Amino acid sequence: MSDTSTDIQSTETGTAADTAGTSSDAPTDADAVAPSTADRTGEIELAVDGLVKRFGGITAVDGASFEVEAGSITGLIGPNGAGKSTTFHCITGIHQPDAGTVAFQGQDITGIAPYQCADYGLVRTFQIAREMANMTVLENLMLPAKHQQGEALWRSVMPLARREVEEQERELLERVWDTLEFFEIEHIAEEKAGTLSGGQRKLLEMARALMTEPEMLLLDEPFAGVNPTLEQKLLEHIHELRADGYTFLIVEHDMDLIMEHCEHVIVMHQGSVLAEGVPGQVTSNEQVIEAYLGGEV
Amino acid sequence: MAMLDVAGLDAGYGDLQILSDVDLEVEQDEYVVIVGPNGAGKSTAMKSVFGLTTYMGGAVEFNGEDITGLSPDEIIHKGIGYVPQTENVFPSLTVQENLEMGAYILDEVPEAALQDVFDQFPILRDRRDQKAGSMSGGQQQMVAMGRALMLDPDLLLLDEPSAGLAPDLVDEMFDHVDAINDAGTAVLVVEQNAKEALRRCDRGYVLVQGGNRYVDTGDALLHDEEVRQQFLGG
Amino acid sequence: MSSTVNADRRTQLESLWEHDAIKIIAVISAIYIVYALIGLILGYSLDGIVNTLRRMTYLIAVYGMVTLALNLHWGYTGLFNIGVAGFMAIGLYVTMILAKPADPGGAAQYAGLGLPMPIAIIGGVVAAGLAGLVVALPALRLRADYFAITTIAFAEIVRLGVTSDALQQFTILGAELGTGGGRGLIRNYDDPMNVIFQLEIFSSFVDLTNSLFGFGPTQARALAYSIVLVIVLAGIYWLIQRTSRSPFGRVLKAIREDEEAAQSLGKDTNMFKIKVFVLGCALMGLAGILWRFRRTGVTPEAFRPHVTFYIWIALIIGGAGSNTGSILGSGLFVAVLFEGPQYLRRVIDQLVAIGDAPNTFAGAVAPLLSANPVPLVRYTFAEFLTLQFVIMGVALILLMQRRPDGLLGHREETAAAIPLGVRPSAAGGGSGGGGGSGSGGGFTHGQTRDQHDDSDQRTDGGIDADAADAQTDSLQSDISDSSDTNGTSKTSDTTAQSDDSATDGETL
Amino acid sequence: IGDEEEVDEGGPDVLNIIGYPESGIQIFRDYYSNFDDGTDIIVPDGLQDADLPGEVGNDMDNVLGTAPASEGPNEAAFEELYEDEFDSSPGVFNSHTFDAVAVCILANIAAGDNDGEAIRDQMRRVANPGGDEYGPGELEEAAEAAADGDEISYQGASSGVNFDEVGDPADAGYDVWEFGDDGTETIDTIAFEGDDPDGDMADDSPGGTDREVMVSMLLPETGDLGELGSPMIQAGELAADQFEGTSFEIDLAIEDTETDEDTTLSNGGALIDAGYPAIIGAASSGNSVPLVGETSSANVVQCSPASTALSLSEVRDDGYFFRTAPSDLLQGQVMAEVAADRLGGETAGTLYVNNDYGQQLSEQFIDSFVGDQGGEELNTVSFEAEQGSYTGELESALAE
Amino acid sequence: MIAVGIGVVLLVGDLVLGVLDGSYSISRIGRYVTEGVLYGLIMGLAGIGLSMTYSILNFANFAHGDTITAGAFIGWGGTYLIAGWGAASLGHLALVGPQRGVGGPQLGISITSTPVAIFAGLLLAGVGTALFAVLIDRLAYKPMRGAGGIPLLITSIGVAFALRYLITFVYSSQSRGTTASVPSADLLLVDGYVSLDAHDGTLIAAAVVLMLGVHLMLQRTKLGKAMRAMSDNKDLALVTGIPTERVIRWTWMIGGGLAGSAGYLMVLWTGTIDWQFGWLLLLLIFAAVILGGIGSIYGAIVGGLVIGISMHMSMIWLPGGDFTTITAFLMMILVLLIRPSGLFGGKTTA
Ligand SMILES: Nc1ncnc2c1ncn2[C@@H]1O[C@H](COP(=O)(O)OP(=O)(O)OP(=O)(O)O)[C@@H](O)[C@H]1O
Ligand SMILES: Nc1ncnc2c1ncn2[C@@H]1O[C@H](COP(=O)(O)OP(=O)(O)OP(=O)(O)O)[C@@H](O)[C@H]1O
Ligand SMILES: CC(C)C[C@H](N)C(=O)O
Ligand SMILES: [Mg+2]
Ligand SMILES: [Mg+2]
Repeated sequence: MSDTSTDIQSTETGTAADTAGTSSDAPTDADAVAPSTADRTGEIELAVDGLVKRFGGITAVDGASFEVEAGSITGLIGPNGAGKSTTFHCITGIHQPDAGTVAFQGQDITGIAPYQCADYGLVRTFQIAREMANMTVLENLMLPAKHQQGEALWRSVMPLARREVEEQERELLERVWDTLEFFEIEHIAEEKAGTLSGGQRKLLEMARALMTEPEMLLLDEPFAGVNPTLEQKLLEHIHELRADGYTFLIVEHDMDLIMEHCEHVIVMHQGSVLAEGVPGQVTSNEQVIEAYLGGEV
Repeated sequence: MAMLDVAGLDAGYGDLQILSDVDLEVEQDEYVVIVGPNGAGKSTAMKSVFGLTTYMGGAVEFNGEDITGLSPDEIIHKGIGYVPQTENVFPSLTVQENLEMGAYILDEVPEAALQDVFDQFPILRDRRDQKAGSMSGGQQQMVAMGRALMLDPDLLLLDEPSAGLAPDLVDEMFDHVDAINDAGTAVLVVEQNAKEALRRCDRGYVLVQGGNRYVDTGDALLHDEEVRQQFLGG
Repeated sequence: MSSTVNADRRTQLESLWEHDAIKIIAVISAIYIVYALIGLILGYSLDGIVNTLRRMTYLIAVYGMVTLALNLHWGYTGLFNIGVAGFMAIGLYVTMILAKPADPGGAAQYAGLGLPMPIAIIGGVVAAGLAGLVVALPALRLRADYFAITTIAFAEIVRLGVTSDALQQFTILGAELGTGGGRGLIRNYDDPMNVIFQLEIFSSFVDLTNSLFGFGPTQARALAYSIVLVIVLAGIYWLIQRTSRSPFGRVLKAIREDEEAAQSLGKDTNMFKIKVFVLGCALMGLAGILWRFRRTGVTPEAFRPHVTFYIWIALIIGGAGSNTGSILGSGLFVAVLFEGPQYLRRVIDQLVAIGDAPNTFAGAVAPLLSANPVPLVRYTFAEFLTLQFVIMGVALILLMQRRPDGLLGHREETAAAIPLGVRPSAAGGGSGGGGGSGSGGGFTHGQTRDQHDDSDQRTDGGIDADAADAQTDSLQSDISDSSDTNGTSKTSDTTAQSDDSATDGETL
Repeated sequence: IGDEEEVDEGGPDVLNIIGYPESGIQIFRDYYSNFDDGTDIIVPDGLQDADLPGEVGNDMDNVLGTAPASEGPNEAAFEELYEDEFDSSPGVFNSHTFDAVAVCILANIAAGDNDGEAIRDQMRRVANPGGDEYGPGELEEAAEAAADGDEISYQGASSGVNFDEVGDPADAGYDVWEFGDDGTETIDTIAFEGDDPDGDMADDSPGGTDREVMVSMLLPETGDLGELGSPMIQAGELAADQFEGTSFEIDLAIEDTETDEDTTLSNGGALIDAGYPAIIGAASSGNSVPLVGETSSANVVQCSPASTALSLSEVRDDGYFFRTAPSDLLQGQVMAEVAADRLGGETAGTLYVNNDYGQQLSEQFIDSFVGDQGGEELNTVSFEAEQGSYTGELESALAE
Repeated sequence: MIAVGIGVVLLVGDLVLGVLDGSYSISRIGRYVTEGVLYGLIMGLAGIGLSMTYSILNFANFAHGDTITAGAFIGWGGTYLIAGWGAASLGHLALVGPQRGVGGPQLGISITSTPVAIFAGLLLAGVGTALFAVLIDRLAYKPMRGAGGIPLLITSIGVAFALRYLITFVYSSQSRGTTASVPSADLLLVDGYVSLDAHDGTLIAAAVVLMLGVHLMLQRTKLGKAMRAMSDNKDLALVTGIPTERVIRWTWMIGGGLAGSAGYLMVLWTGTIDWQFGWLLLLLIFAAVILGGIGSIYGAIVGGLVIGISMHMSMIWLPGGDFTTITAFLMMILVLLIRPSGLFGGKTTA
């Protein structure tokens, strides 16, 4: 059973998680160790090896290989069109890679369906926010939680089982409100997501990903269009979450941000990894400067 | 008399009012930046200039002429260009076709303008026959910019042009904007990359909750402690 | 009379109107009253009026069932199914084949399996569901509009298939069966309602209707059948209401909005789509059965595509996404668009004498040149049946232009098993707005964390009573905070930003 | 598209086309433009439409038709009435409609009440043998006799109008016709002695005078059968007019079926609700069948003047369904006989509209053509109404 | 997918063997193919308009079929008036002989005897329907510009109902013949003949000319690109300065004009007209357009031909009319299974 539901169990009434525990088989023994112990730091959370993805004549990802340490904040940078988003797509099952493997916590997850990927605890956000436009912000956030009993049709319909569903919903809702507050969007809780501003959508997108209680988050330019002050706050939270054992892989173009917040940086260029290392190293790398940073740094 | 003069503008979507009493001015050749928190109404303000929101009161004048109620193609004729924040390319058209669309109101595609755009964004020349929809996020942003430049407008509205661009391109983009501005086009830019934008601009607005809170020169805003804390991330 | 009292009354009425049950009852009663009046004008006797209302009820109930099922597909999941008639046909045909006696008995008959009615009905429903599965497996991969055309193509394949010679008579596992081809099937099994009518209570029902309306036993049966249909309708309403107001329904909605994103959030959307498609199709099958299996006979003609469009019109009138709307839409469709024009014609006919009409449109229009509109009026009246469909079409157009979300306005119900607007732990303490600096405790993992609010002590990061209390505390302090800061607009402490956005929602 | 020699060599001697005029025009056009090789064609009542040659643009002299005849003892009287009134000769099923209306009114008078059940029980008492005989021109007298409670025997325009046990006409006649200069011309008539008149009826008639008699017609004014329906309605009105001199006021309501099931049921329902104890209709068998359920459960007599499908003999009707048009059981035999004897065909192909009527009639024809006449059926092809072209269907039907 | 492949191979194999051993006559197959092509041309022609409105206005127009019918009536009214001037009342002629009687066969209307009336009618059908389509847009769709595809689709169902029954209101619901017979040519094909009459020829010529015309128009003008831009993103097109209303008007004019011409030609070819032939054709046109891939005019043309031919070829194995329509729909579903966005899907070629 995944750590996250263990968490619910210990903090809440327990009934919900008891039954919920049976419904998913994806997470493996490996995650029985809750990341909260934080000593998984150093282990390899995500390993990408020789990933290739072609679109017609264009090879978007061309043999990219890299590893992400558990409990780290890793940056993935590279020029526009380097293949970062496509790499995310391949890792999370949106696209089928043409070659290469992806392993998460030691498990081969190459080419699995996106929903399975999320079941494993590997969740991503989209570069262009994909909110459920005609659902309210609240509904958007109620959606992602795992092990929702009410997602089984019969439980939602049968009166007895329904009571448990409602109980679980109440607990979930509590969590949703916490999240809303965390992202400071509780004032738009009952708005349709489609009416949010560009930046608000980004926040919703990240909030929603967190609601799945993932172990690793792939964030595709999460701060593009987010106001700097809010960005700062979110970064603080990311650090807190990291301290709790989450792993982050972040695509970002803001070099200051990368320098300041990532302990490890991977640079992609033309579909493969050009360089990696600690931020300082990477930014002084000649090739990186030439391909990405421009003369500036 | 400012070239663009927005005075006491109220606007929104349907019944929902977003902007109340917004004042914006852009002088000939000026470089103006709007910053502000998410959801403050920055994009809405831009769209309002372009006639894309529900008009609720106030005035929008361009070169002394009231342009509220005009259709976008009429506004383009008057000399304003606009690059929206999201979904700003035609995905199933090629890059070149996207650019050509920018000059739709002309009878002929202005070859010189096209070459200028290609010169500014060389990658677009290489990818001229690729479907814009299959370009990366940053590449799409360039296509959108390029398209708005095709008509060589008097005033260019850019909604977060640097979002999603790689650092070198961010700088390049700012340089482009400078260049455009230097060449005699006034620009009005919404930016979250606020520090950089404020550094370069002539004047800045801080928009909060649908109304403008601060107006000043870019430098002044940059050095205003409150503004820094609240809107520029310290 | 002061206007405030009026206003009060109005708001009272409005709040009454908020209740779905009231809405349904009000609209259906209005329909009944209007039709009773029409009956009076036309000089119907009491049993005629009751019978008219009975037919209305029957039609509203059957349309309501299908519309609800369609709402599940389209309103909730965004599956654009325009093959409704096909699934209804499958349900009905299978049930009839299962129920028809094994001994054909007569030249024009085909044999069935002679199964008891309840089993036959279940068979029909299951078959419709299976058909849904067959369609769903390949078709759900397609983009929405292609999916739509595929469903209507499937419905036509079903209709033409049962019409064809090939299936007119066939043998499965030694049993001679048949769809009857173009002639359809004759009901030569017992009235399905016998299951109920054998009960003792029914004889008193017969007596009752006889003494009230002068009904004979068969009319009493028909009346009882309408009541049964209303009960089934209520059951389906309940079922779909439950389905949609649940986490299951939430996933459906998410699929409608952005399937790929829903997948990335860990939802096996295909499974959900298949389940819901099959469920909806099974219900359509059930509706198809109940609609026609008591009729003397059925022909494939009954399943031409326009039936599907009728259902769509009903759905649109009520507003997609709302179950209450589906039922109201069905009521209004039946009463106003489907039966209404005919009754209007009869009423006009009753009240004014309209002379002979010219034969052709030209004959009707030509006299207009000499300013004589009478022939045109007469022609128009003579062609009233034709105009009914024109009216239907125009009504639909106007509706889409003026009230695209249906007559009820946009009334999409929240997809959750509980109301969401109020935070459970804060219930009673007002709505959950404010409180800018709450913690993200929901996704923390067993660590004591320090947020902006130092009083927020959590030992286990989860939500327990203590934490909830703390939450309320911080909430209150924040509210007072923000009223402070609101006056002085240029504060620079860290909460100002959030206060701005918090009040944002109120001012806009 | 077509090839004369090939079809000549191997195709069927006789082509049987069963359908309605709406599709008939297209079928014959396609036939004459692509396959016209002089093959004899035989058609039933459904295609007896005087306009057909004009619309097809061919004089159609290779076509021979059959149709339930106006072969009643009083055919001539009816024809005269009709021509006086409308200046044209009656068309197919017009006499049957006249008879249906007349019988329903007489039964109503005999029943003494606008009550469906009572009327049902009087139907055979006014129609079947026993009592004085009255023809179409003598309806006033017949009404008086019925009002007196006498048993009478209406002798119709279409047949003797005697109902058998299931409410079908006990005997029937068929015309053999062809297209002529103006309209269709009957060239022969074949009479059948069917079953004996039979079935339950009341022992006496209450009768009575001076009241309103309610009767209604539910026939197609539009849709596939709109063409055939309109003259039928006229004939029905003519029948009601015959009672003008009596003490009865005839309330004749007319509704359209549009040749559509939904409309039939909803307009039929309205007639029932309005208290009409008898409905004359519908025309198309496919519409009549579901209507029976509505009428019989509301205790309303339904009498179809044109639905000929076999299935209507067996539908569950509690005795409320009658018809004045004969079941196609017989027409199939007549067609087979015409095809084999008159046209000398040894092989036949059949093209039929895939509905209640077409399907059953084609089966009867084939049974009889193969069984009774010893012919060979080469191809049996069904078609959907209202297609843009029938070339393919014709090709299949005419294949070797 | 493999099963499909095997099926195709089996059918083709059977066809070849059947032809070789003489159980399928080549001329019969030839006749089916010819018939299918004629039918397909009409569907393709009408399908172009459907495909265009589909991709530019983003909705499946269920009123397209009835636009076809309306166009046919408009055009044939013109033809009747010209060919039958004086032979009957103006009203009778303009309404294409609503109560039968004097009609095409009696007036001797055909491409050989009254070519002027035919061409004038075709022109009237095209132009009249183009304007008519714009009028409908004004009344029905324009007030809801910006609404999603589904509201528009549903509106179009309303338009379809209203239009179809207005047609019967004005022109009556009788079906009637419209042409006199015309000479035909027999083409020898191994074991028999395939014959084409003058109306078949007219249909082919007119359809090809019209298709070419549209192709050139969309290739040579920037209208074509603007249409694709609009089908991508209407809002963006607007702010880019594309006069979207004008593009929409052109879309309706071209689509409507082709629909009207297709309707006119269909009536010329079959020789009958009735109030719902367009509607009955509509689902097949949808099948053709989707099979070809929405947004592509070549897709519509090819789709039309594939559907037309396979419908008729199906009669080799499944005699009679029972399975032709089923075949058409199955073809569409099959293609979608293999290529989920249609044969030409993704390649916008307008
Ligand atoms: N569906 C597709 N079809 C064709 N080419 C594609 C597709 N998706 C991506 N590409 C191409 O693959 C390359 C990599 O794109 P990707 O979106 O992964 O870049 P990125 O690194 O995320 O860039 P950015 O920082 O600008 O978002 C680009 O050249 C892009 O044009
Ligand atoms: N189409 C719309 N309909 C209704 N409300 C809208 C719409 N677009 C934006 N809004 C609302 O208007 C407000 C301002 O939005 P706007 O997009 O102008 O913000 P912004 O300042 O550009 O923010 P960001 O920096 O996040 O892009 C937001 O609260 C948003 O929810
Ligand atoms: C009017 C007639 C052609 C009807 C036909 N005899 C039928 O039973 O359907
Ligand atoms: Mg990217
Ligand atoms: Mg914005």
